[in-house]
Amino acid sequence: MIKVQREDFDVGAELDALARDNHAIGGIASFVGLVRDVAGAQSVGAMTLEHYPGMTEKMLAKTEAEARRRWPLETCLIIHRFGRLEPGDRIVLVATASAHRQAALEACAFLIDWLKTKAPFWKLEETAAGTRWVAARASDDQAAARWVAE
Amino acid sequence: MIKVQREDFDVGAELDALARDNHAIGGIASFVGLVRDVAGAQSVGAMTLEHYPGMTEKMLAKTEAEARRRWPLETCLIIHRFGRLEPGDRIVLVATASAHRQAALEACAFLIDWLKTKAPFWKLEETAAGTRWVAARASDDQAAARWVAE
Amino acid sequence: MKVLYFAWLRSKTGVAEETLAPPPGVTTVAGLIDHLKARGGGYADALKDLSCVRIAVNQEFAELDQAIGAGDEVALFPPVTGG
Amino acid sequence: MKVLYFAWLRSKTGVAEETLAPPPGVTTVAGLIDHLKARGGGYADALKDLSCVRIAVNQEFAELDQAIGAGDEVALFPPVTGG
Repeated sequence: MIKVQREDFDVGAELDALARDNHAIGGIASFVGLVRDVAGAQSVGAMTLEHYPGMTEKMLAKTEAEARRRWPLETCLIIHRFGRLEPGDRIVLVATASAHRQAALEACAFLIDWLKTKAPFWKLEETAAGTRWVAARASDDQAAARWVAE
Repeated sequence: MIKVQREDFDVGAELDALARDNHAIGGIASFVGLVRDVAGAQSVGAMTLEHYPGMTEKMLAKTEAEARRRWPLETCLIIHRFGRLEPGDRIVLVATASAHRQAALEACAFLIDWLKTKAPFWKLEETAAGTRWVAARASDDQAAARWVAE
Repeated sequence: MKVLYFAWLRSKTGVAEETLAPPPGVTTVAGLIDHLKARGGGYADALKDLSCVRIAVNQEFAELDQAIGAGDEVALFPPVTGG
Repeated sequence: MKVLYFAWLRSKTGVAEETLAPPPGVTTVAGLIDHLKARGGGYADALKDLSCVRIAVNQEFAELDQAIGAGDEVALFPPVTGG
């Protein structure tokens, strides 16, 4: 399931809903991304997440479908927020449920790695020196690439 | 942090507490293990988790310390229940918080893999044919072993 | 043809979305980009280093040689930084 | 010396915990296990295949050749199945 929304989400409620009444599920892996504030001169006050409505949903749905193709998942969830967020705010939740923990753990790592390089979101950070667009990181490309090589 | 308890836990509240007021955290990875019921002749009604009080806490604390030694974690949580549990019930929660997602994801997988082979818990399943002690699985030993090789 | 700009490509061009009739001869994304750069100003600045520009055609990632026509939606944006 | 049994080792011996004075000559876990097996019955049954038995001494995993003495806590149990 895919949700793209401005509103915050309740991690506990989302995970409970994933597993409810499905006793074939042995494990739920999840990852929550938060707005980080690096102390010091680069300190971030807040950020605004811009996205490409339409393409975002399409790319997240493709990412989910690819995870389901690769691993035996009972269910799968991606929630990604957009709009203005402050340090400590939740940005993204990916969660995977499977009979077996390795499938859940691997699919969860895959989802967040792929999403980082394929979902059309851009972060505009607010700092003491003004706003700046966050640059993409080579480490994210490398993290996504290992799922191609495998 | 380590908790060994009979009571259920609130995943959302636990994850929120982990990250509260620490804006250096960029991501929280977690794994929740649930009592699974395989339909059919082997159907499990419930199970009882026995453990070795004292050694359990010691082994979980060692596992946490090893994760913190290997990855730059801001914080780390293991909750493991004991006693009688029914299908769909939560058994275990491991959660790791780090500035960077790869550290959180890898440490989370490590914690659950190690815990599976090192924490002194034993599952007694109730089936239509009576009770039976769950046998350890070679796949769990293999999953734990890959963290030694690395 | 609808053309969309996101993040700093939007800031530099000053335009989020525009509808344009591509001149004859513009049959690929590369052709469209050359056409836009020829406008100069913010467009030329935004598109001067294509290694920093990603392309989507009809909401799918595409390359410079992708064929495009009047009915297409073309988006130009920096490498993504979500998650 | 305190000896603890868990899971099916407890079911088979019928004992969860016992305090015993190890006879002279029992200086290792292997020696203790031989001593317990010699009791026969459930003990002999529980300890007949040591490939299925794990050992902890003072709540740390240990091997058969681990030295033990009167003040130690020795636990015998199957491979763990938590998580």
